[in-house]
Amino acid sequence: MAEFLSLAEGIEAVLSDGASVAMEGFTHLIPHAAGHEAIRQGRKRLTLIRMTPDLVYDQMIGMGCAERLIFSWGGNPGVGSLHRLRDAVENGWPNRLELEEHSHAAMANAYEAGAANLPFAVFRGYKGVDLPKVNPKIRSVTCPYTGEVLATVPALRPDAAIIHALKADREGNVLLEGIVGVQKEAVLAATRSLVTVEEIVDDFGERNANAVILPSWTVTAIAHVPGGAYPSYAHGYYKRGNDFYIAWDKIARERDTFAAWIKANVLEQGPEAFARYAAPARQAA
Amino acid sequence: MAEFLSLAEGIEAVLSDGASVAMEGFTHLIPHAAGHEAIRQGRKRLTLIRMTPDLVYDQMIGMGCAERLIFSWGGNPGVGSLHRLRDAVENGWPNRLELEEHSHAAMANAYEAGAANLPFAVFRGYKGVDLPKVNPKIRSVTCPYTGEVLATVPALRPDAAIIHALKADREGNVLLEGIVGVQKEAVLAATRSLVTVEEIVDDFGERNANAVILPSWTVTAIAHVPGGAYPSYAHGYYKRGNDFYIAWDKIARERDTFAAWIKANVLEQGPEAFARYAAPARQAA
Amino acid sequence: MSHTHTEMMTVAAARLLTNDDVCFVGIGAPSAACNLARLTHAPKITLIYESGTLSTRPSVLPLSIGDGELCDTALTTVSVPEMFRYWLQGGRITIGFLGGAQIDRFANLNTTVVGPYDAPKVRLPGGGGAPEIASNCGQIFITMAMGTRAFVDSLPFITSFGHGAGKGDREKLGLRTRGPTKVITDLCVLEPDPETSELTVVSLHPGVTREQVEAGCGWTLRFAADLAETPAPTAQELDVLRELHARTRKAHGVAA
Amino acid sequence: MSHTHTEMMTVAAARLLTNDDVCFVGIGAPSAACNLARLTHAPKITLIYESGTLSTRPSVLPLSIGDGELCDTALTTVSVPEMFRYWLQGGRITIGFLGGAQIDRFANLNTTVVGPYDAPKVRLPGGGGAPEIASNCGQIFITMAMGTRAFVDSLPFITSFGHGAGKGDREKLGLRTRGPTKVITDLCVLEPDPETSELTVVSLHPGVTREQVEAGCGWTLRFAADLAETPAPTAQELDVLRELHARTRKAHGVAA
Repeated sequence: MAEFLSLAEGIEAVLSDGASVAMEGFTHLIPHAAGHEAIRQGRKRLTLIRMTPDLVYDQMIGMGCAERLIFSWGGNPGVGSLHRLRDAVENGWPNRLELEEHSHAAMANAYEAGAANLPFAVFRGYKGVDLPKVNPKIRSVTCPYTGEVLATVPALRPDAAIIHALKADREGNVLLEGIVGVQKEAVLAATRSLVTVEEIVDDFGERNANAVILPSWTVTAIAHVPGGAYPSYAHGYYKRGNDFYIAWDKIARERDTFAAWIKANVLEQGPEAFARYAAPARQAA
Repeated sequence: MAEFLSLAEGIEAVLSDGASVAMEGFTHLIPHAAGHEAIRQGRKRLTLIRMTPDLVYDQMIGMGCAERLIFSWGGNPGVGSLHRLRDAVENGWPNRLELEEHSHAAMANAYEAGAANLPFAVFRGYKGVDLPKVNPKIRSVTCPYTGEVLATVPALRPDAAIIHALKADREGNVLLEGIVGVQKEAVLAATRSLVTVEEIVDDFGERNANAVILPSWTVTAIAHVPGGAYPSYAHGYYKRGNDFYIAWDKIARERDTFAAWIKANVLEQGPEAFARYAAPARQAA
Repeated sequence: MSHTHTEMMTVAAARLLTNDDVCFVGIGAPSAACNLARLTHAPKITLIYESGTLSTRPSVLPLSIGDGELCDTALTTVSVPEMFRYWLQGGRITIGFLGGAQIDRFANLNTTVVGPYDAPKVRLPGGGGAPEIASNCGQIFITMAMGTRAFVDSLPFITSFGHGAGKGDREKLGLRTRGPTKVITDLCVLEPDPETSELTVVSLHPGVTREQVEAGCGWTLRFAADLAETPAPTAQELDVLRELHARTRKAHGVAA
Repeated sequence: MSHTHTEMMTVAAARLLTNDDVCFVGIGAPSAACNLARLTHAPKITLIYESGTLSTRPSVLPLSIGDGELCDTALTTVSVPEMFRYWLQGGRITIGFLGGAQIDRFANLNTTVVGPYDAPKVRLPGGGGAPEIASNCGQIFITMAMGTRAFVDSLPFITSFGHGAGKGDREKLGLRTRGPTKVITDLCVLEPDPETSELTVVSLHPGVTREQVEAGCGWTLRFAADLAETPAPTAQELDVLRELHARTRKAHGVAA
């Protein structure tokens, strides 16, 4: 059964130095507050896993939390580069960052295989491209019926999955809705999981019979962090902070502006700083 | 885009003699009316595919529609045997029926692989059991990372999928809800598909963002057949005819009682005969 | 309060379940046992039916694996491919229930065929979920009524794997799950012997003799040295079970 | 009505789309083109974004692949594994849009790295969905602004496969899809030559000269014998496109 913890306790409970962690979110529901807490707690030598590492991983990489990144697209969506990621890869600052690079299809299949407790996934991919030349984890199997050679990827089985969701009920069940990405698979594939939520409700009430729900017994810990996805968004709660994505390009471009921003907005803050993003749209809703 | 047809036209459009067909439904939403129409149209030499062949396949087998059955559990749920299926397998009446037998896990994975346009599926199964000795389609692959040997099953790619669903909208999109089984996968895996529905609505209105919907362009034909799942049920429309499942045991036990029942209830009826099952619960709902 | 053999079987199975269990429930005795546990000592037990219903809490017993009641009272309902991939194969089930037409002394089960596969004497329904339930759940509880046609010396077909030909066979196949740990019958409870994995009677239901049990088994049955008597159903257990059946009859017009 | 190069590119791409198409849409020019087509001549076109939104009908352009607007106006939204398995790999997409940092004469694309992979000069975002979009969609439309840093003689890294080293290379890999059939730029439209698969300019946008196009390309560019002029955007096309951008600006506070 999921335990209700503070965000600080939750990060302590699921994320240790040297662990592999999937902090997933596909534009929607990216767990920014949890990433900030990991920075505050000074996590080191993490293997960061995510299909679309964006600002929160840029921040963690820039603060030296990571030694490895497993990913398929690393950019600031609609804006450009992740400068901290590039500084780590191109210049080894603040430390070398090893890359394990896949395609989206491969990553999605790898999470799916992890959730299904399989050691690998099979898919039709990577035809004619260079990525298999630089990633020895990309291999193949032959179909025992047709002889077709198909691509494989090892299942992702992170030590921890950290996601942000809309609601938990008092029993610790977690409701996802809207663009659900690979978050359910990430939690089911991981050994431990932390879910930050916008709201804790007595029960979910009337809902679609096939609602996307993680039962309490599949989740390690839940922390109530309203606004915790900002500048990503929580459907029905608040909108994406598009301005901040644009602003990040400038903040992250130089090491010193980055460090100053982290000091003022992460190190000297707590999870309650996110509440202000949750408030206005909630009133509007 | 899905075409709106009568049931008779729909069966003509998607199901030809000698075809492979998946008429799926997992207790809920079994396409009985469509099966009766196939019997009326005298379809022959079909390969019937279903995880849980029950009464409607018993009827089709007893009427000589099928030469082959791909399945994982063939019984009258909670009641006992399917006597027409047994008569075909044990005595070759009215014709020999070839069996291709799998487990539920294998069938579910095979539909999933078909929907995903893969030639086969990998799963962890059949450990220590006899089915692989009698089904040469059960093979294996070796994980290219761990060396583990895993079971495989060829993808199911039926010529036709026939399912019953709750609602279609005027554009031909199809809404499934409740126990959804493998119906979405069956339609996506098949070359052609027919969906019988309880209701045609202008639009689906307010719904969960992640509702289970087959877009119009994935469906070949839609026929409006209220009550068309009876004695199976349609969630929110009418309940399962448990009495009929029990009564079927006696009807199907002997060839002549079976033939008489089919004559009176299938051959001399049309799809409109199912409407009476839809009516009462609808009023109650 | 007097009770039937079937009630004793259901109660004995129910008592083995705890709040921490996640059960993959079959129709019939397993469903009654799991829901009895939920309505008595294990209110937080998690019940999953292979039709896709997660954490379901039916007020009446389902007649089929996919009754609307299971869906209406579930936390949520997933597709069948997801059920078999993420939930069963995913290793999230602590206890799977199985039954069968036939069982052997190592708790292997047959639900496929009597006689040769290609020329069957009796064609049974087949394995359904059983082969992978048997291998992927943490442990397996088997519920079956005894009788010499069911408890047989040798199976014509192994539909689901128990302990193979004895101790260590599961490990040889790479299975990390425990397999059948309890067989709950209408007359007694059996467990695999810790040394040999052969099914051994560990407790007789009240009023049942060794001879009755032996007469219901097609092989020479072993009894534990410290053979116990299964505690009789309590009045509360029987009340709750009978109320459950009464509600079920009222809802369905038939018993589940 | 005068227009910009980018407007011309968007309009030219939009015109290639029909009511029967199922498009896998990327952010930026493809999104604008697909929605312009939907709001003009192809109201029944099906738009899919890789975030999982099926048959979406946004009233404003999304800033990201996963904007709430896409989900709010979608028929339904599926998980990302399902999107890549059932929908993209499932072969249900008729047209995929791609762009990239670099393209070569056979429409192979690089969005991974400039310089050696292990010691990059510029680390680009990576392939994302591109490798499998390029192989699994019925055909690929590429939208890119011309320039010698983008249209290069040789790619340092092939992120997604176009026509390889020329005609027949797709077939050799077992690919049954058509690959890139159109490259729509700010200056012209290119198509693979039917004999060689080398990209060939088939139409120049109004007012653009051969020399301008040649100056924006890093290889010696071929021109079709029957080189056409791209019809200028109509007033209606420009109106609808500009209204779409205006609504987008109003909704987001920025242009998409």
